[in-house]
Amino acid sequence: TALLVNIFERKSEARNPFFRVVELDDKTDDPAIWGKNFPMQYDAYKRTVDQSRTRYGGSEAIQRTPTEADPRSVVSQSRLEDDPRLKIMWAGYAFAVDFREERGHAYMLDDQTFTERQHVTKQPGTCLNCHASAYTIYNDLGKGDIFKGFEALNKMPYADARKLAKHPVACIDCHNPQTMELRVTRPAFIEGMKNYKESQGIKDYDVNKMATRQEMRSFVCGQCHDEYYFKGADKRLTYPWHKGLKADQMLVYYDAVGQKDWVHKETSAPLLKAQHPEFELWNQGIHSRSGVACADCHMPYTRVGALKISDHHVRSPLLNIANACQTCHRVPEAELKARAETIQDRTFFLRNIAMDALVDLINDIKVARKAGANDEQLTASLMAHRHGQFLLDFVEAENSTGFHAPQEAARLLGLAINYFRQGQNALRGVPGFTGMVASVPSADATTQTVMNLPMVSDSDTRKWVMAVPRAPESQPSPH
Amino acid sequence: TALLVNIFERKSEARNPFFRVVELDDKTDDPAIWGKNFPMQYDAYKRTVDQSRTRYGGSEAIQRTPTEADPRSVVSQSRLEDDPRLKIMWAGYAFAVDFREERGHAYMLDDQTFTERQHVTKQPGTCLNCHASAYTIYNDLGKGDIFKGFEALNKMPYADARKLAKHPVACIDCHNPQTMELRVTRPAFIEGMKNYKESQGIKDYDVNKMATRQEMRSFVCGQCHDEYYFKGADKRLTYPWHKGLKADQMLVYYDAVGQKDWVHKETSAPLLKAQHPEFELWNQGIHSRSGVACADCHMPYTRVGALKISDHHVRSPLLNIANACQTCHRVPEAELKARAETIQDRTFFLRNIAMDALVDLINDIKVARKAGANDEQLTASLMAHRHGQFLLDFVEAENSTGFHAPQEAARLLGLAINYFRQGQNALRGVPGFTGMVASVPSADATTQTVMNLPMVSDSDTRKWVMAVPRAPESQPSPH
Amino acid sequence: MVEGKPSKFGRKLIWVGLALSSLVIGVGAGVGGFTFVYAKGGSYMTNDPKACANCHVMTAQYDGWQKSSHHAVAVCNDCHTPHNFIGKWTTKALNGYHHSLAFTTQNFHEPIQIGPRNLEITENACRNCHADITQQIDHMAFAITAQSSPISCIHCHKNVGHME
Ligand code: HEC
Ligand code: HEC
Ligand code: HEC
Ligand code: HEC
Ligand code: HEC
Ligand code: HEC
Ligand code: HEC
Ligand code: HEC
Ligand code: HEC
Ligand code: HEC
Ligand code: HEC
Ligand code: HEC
Ligand code: HEC
Ligand code: HEC
Ligand SMILES: [Ca+2]
Ligand SMILES: [Ca+2]
Repeated sequence: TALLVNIFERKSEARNPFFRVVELDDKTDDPAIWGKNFPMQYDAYKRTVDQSRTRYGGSEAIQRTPTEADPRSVVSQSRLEDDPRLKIMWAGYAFAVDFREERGHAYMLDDQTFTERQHVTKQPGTCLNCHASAYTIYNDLGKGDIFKGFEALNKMPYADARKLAKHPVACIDCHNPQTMELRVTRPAFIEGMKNYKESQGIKDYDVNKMATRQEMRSFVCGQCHDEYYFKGADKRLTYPWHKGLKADQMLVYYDAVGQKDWVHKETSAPLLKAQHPEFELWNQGIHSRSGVACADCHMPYTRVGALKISDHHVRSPLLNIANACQTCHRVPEAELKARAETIQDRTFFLRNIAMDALVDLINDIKVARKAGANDEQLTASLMAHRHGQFLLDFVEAENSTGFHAPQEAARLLGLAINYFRQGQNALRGVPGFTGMVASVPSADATTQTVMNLPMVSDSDTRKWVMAVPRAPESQPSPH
Repeated sequence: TALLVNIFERKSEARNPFFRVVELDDKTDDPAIWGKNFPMQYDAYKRTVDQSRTRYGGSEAIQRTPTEADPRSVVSQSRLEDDPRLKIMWAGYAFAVDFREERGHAYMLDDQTFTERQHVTKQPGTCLNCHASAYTIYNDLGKGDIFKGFEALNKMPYADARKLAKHPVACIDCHNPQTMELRVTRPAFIEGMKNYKESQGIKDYDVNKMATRQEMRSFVCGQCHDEYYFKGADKRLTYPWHKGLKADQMLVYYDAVGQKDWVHKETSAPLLKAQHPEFELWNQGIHSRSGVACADCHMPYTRVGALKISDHHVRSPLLNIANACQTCHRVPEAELKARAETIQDRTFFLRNIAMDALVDLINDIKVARKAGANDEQLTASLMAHRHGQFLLDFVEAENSTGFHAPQEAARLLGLAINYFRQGQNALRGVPGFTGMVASVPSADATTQTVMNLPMVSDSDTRKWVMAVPRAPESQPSPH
Repeated sequence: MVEGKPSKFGRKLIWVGLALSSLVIGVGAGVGGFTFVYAKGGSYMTNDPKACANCHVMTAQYDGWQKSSHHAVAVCNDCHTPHNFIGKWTTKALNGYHHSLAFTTQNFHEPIQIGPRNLEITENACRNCHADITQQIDHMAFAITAQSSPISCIHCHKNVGHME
């Protein structure tokens, strides 16, 4: 009769989505309390502590000995160790000191607090917008006005702000506690979307009033998974979407406002760092265009008993292909994985070529400076460094390795390669500059590059997967 | 028994969906005769004379005054006039003299016979393999052995071979006259697939015996829509698939066998021309991977009276979106068109950047030669010219403007840009070479490039289309 | 498989099916039988689409069917059971047994995906209703050989039964 009970349970479950055990209000920041009403969502939410790797994503649990300064006993792998070229890329910026593969939401507060980047630069309170349950903090600081609270938080030193934060992103950051509807609680995203829509000719866009439910299933993620900068002395968190969401459109904006995030240690170019533009790249892809939301893949419906709930274990969809992809794509799991990885392999291939080009340019500018070149003589090369850097970093920092918009990612990398190599060419005009022989491709090397190409190996005409470019000692493994 | 009778009737009907008016055999090359049995297919087949343009494809009917040398009164637009950079790209090769947008199958024999390319080089009979109904010619020349016939035809001078040809591609080139089954009649494709499959570890692949029906719906097109070269003194038509179907794999093959199609007039680089690799690029795309065949899009089923037939009016699917795309993609026609054009716009954007890079390299090598550089000093640049040329031309010559495999097309262009710009850098080592100032991007020009980026304009978050890069006087319009 | 000509595999299945159906339908007591009845395994015996949707796991397909082009012209069984008496009831019994068991033990792949056997049945259902219009594309002329085997309707018309 075990079977019978089972079936009985199933039938009744379907009609009882939840018991309202506790009352939730706009001050309830503790997810454990929400979890009393929604135990299944809460259980899954807690599982964002899990760590496992995919070819390019997920994360790996690396043990470490906790110290007083950094009490974490587990971190994720260092991307700087994976690919030392990144240190050259970011020389002079905090990222060159510590940059790790990102992992589940459960870690966001700790990972921000204890990253060594905190020791290099004095970070502002702004950081907390995306690494903590910030909604109640805004409300408290702003006395009910989240925009006021936002401004206050931005201006605080990180250490002070940090004391106000209790949880990583929590239920209240995405949900209205009364209705459980999705809502946007982040002023920076509200402003960003307003600016972006204005560039499209739409005035006074209000994301919380005008977005559809399906849009909200991406917008709640877009609150944090975007490119940003800290504007002005008030360190206002700002999304650079005033000209559009494409990387090259952001570049136009950054040039127009004269933003620079740091000055490169070797070349002195005024540079821009791109960060996790998942929302923006996704926007350029066919999935977005077909109305497929972040939550469709990263929080797919999953059956718990007779209920279908949104899987609050937010993670790489490649760890959960059946639920994340097969609802829409009726093909075997292995094939879906191969499709995603083929896209990622191509992105990674071009990304590596662009990375080499960047390193060559940096070395060349160094040599030119040694030869006595001044900033004016280097202008063209430095601008090429700036522009290429942002475009390459945009794809590098974007965490899907091109999956969210495969052709667009490749377009940006192609453009970046052009900037870097043009930047090298621009040095010709510099008196005394001869360039390094090492960066000159010999016929052999050229052929070598070709010979190192991914080779297909499997048998079916239509089923080949591009292998990761062969990695000699000097090449990094995929992150 | 009513049911039973019904079933029987159905079955016999089914085997005779048409009236067999005439008997067809392996010598019936005239499509008009086949048309007596299959009037609907024949009517559509004849409509390949239609000409209309899409943004990047189709073709435009351009009137001209017939001459004795070239009696055509209508041709399609000249690609060389659309984009003068192509003349620099192909300098010294017949393509720099006459190259037009390709049009419907009805024109293939005439367009080949009367292209000015015929006056520049003495072409071999090999050309006819893909521009005429060649099956009966092979049979005649080879006395029943199409491979013998193939070898004989290849070796003939074009003018002699031309006399044997009566029709453009006809029913008999794709169909078995007894069963109407699809079949491959082109030895070059049979050999090409055998070589390719061997590189995948499959021995003795025989396309006519081993392909599924769905595969044949692409293979009949793959008979002609591929990259090829004329091998050896016998001018054997050969598909360079021995290392794989990707462009860079073909490059490895061409380097290994030391093939060169021509020597560039300005640089003296030993170059390769790529031609219409639709079959190869399609193979890298998601449609191919999902089992979608050429015929699915280019000969979609169409309803004629009470029957459904394959539309033998082979043409751009963008002129026929309802049948070509909408059975699989339930979205509005305008949206499907926009999706395809977004892909094409991105490809065209990168293609133009690569084209500029190529022109810069050619100019630089010219300057270096003037400065007295010899071949040895130029080796690296010349190899870069060779490799980049093939990759850029591969995408340029492929007729879907990247649609058949969007990310792969962008990957190849990114690689090509890297070769060209590296080729310029390699000239640094050349004594006396200073380079041209014109090709140096000033900070302004760099920003300018960014400012010239496609700007989004429409309003819906998820519905924007990338506009074609703004085209100043000096830039070509899309072909 | 060409219409009306059960494959070897198909014929074997008919026998297995008959055996199983007697097992399922015939059993009056025991958990297996009770489960079947309680879970409305009997739904399989009617033609009413709502009956299929008795199992909540079929809801998505039911909803999809309601939005589909065939909503007015075909019910579940028109597409998911063979268009002949024996085949129809064998299939019902096989699927009924299998689905009840799967549902009760909750042991099945999600999302639910049509298997090769049921796919073939569905393909044949298409051909059965649409023989008139599809004969040109289905049977290329005179001979029926390996290569002239039909290409899948569902390759192009995936959405006709269940709008996505
Ligand atoms: C169509 C499915 C799909 C959609 C929609 C989608 N993603 Fe992804 N996302 C993926 C895949 C696949 C990966 C690659 C995962 C991997 O490499 O393991 C990925 C990777 C990521 C990663 C890195 C995950 C990791 O494991 O390291 C983040 C973060 C991310 N996506 C956020 C978003 C956001 C935010 C949105 C919406 C703006 C979004 N995604 C939309 C499929 C999707
Ligand atoms: C606009 C939202 C946003 C802001 C502001 C933000 N972060 Fe993050 N941060 C993210 C997201 C999203 C991720 C995960 C994706 C990734 O790592 O690329 C992340 C990941 C991280 C990580 C883990 C991966 C790594 O880089 O080692 C650290 C550490 C981190 N952030 C520190 C900071 C610090 C310090 C600041 C302030 C200077 C900050 N963050 C500001 C959104 C933000
Ligand atoms: C990062 C954003 C985010 C956080 C944090 C979050 N949710 Fe959700 N939640 C979503 C999304 C997206 C949906 C799907 C909503 C929809 O389909 O409209 C959802 C749906 C739900 C639903 C509706 C039923 C379902 O599963 O689809 C409940 C209940 C829920 N969440 C509870 C919680 C609880 C409890 C927490 C905290 C433990 C939480 N959520 C944290 C994004 C979030
Ligand atoms: C409040 C800010 C915030 C919101 C809202 C948010 N994220 Fe994140 N997300 C982060 C940060 C920060 C990290 C990195 C945490 C770390 O590495 O410690 C992260 C990490 C991730 C990862 C990486 C997991 C891994 O294993 O690598 C994925 C996937 C992801 N987020 C998807 C989403 C999706 C989907 C949504 C919306 C449903 C969302 N995020 C909403 C800030 C946010
Ligand atoms: C909610 C539906 C939905 C989900 C979930 C979904 N997809 Fe898609 N996918 C689509 C649609 C729609 C398209 C566009 C093509 C079309 O119209 O069929 C598409 C296109 C694709 C393509 C071809 C486009 C390209 O970028 O090359 C790939 C590959 C793909 N999906 C893989 C995946 C993978 C892997 C997952 C899971 C991580 C996934 N999809 C999840 C609906 C979905
Ligand atoms: C999924 C649909 C699809 C498939 C499959 C497909 N194509 Fe295409 N093809 C297109 C589209 C769309 C274009 C762009 C047409 C345009 O720009 O007007 C195109 C363009 C072309 C062109 C240029 C047409 C013109 O109007 O100038 C040729 C030739 C071509 N394809 C041949 C092939 C061959 C050969 C195959 C198989 C090896 C194939 N295609 C497979 C959709 C497809
Ligand atoms: C392997 C098959 C093949 C061979 C061999 C071939 N062609 Fe073509 N040809 C094509 C296809 C396919 C097209 C249409 C696609 C295109 O134009 O890119 C075409 C188009 C053309 C066109 C019209 C467009 C243009 O380029 O102006 C001319 C003229 C032409 N070929 C001449 C020739 C000549 C001359 C030869 C011999 C030197 C030749 N072809 C050999 C397949 C072939
Ligand atoms: C370039 C190749 C090609 C040429 C030339 C060609 N066909 Fe076809 N034909 C096809 C393809 C592809 C199919 C679809 C076969 C399938 O589905 O297996 C087809 C199918 C057919 C069918 C089966 C019914 C249907 O419409 O699907 C008939 C009859 C037919 N063609 C007659 C003709 C006649 C008559 C001619 C000459 C006037 C001709 N074909 C020329 C490629 C061609
Ligand atoms: C015998 C060689 C041959 C075969 C077989 C062949 N083609 Fe072509 N195709 C050509 C040539 C040559 C042209 C260019 C004709 C011209 O420009 O005069 C062409 C042109 C085209 C065009 C361009 C039409 C336009 O308006 O620009 C399309 C589309 C096309 N072919 C698709 C196909 C498809 C699909 C198949 C298979 C069903 C196929 N071809 C089979 C040789 C062939
Ligand atoms: C026989 C079915 C079929 C036909 C016909 C077809 N497609 Fe597709 N299309 C697919 C499949 C399958 C995918 C892969 C994604 C998926 O699994 O949904 C896809 C993916 C796509 C994508 C996303 C992948 C990418 O390259 O960005 C676009 C865009 C697309 N199709 C447009 C078209 C257009 C335009 C046409 C007509 C010229 C067309 N398709 C014809 C089945 C088809
Ligand atoms: C007892 C609950 C229940 C009922 C009633 C039910 N189904 Fe199902 N059905 C299931 C389950 C559970 C599965 C998944 C089985 C698996 O994947 O192993 C399924 C799978 C299927 C499949 C695909 C799996 C395959 O084997 O190919 C089809 C088709 C299907 N059902 C059709 C129907 C039709 C038609 C009806 C009504 C005549 C119906 N179902 C009634 C529970 C049910
Ligand atoms: C007009 C034909 C048709 C009708 C009517 C129909 N189906 Fe289907 N069904 C299909 C096809 C075709 C598929 C396979 C879809 C695929 O491969 O994507 C399918 C698949 C399924 C599946 C497996 C899920 C999957 O996507 O593979 C289930 C379960 C199912 N149908 C149940 C039902 C139920 C229940 C009904 C009635 C409410 C019904 N079907 C009515 C044609 C039909
Ligand atoms: C019970 C009989 C029946 C079955 C089974 C059936 N159909 Fe139909 N179908 C119809 C009828 C009746 C129409 C209405 C249109 C008409 O007059 O032909 C129709 C219309 C269509 C249409 C045109 C409307 C549209 O959706 O575009 C297509 C395509 C189609 N069917 C394909 C299929 C396919 C594929 C299958 C199998 C998965 C199938 N049918 C199964 C009876 C059936
Ligand atoms: C390669 C793609 C493809 C395949 C395979 C295919 N069809 Fe179609 N079918 C189409 C297209 C495209 C149309 C639209 C024709 C039109 O409207 O002119 C269509 C139309 C139809 C129609 C509706 C005609 C009308 O206008 O009423 C029916 C019914 C149909 N198909 C049934 C089937 C059946 C049954 C099968 C399997 C034997 C099948 N199809 C296989 C592409 C396909
Ligand atoms: Ca990660
Ligand atoms: Ca054309």
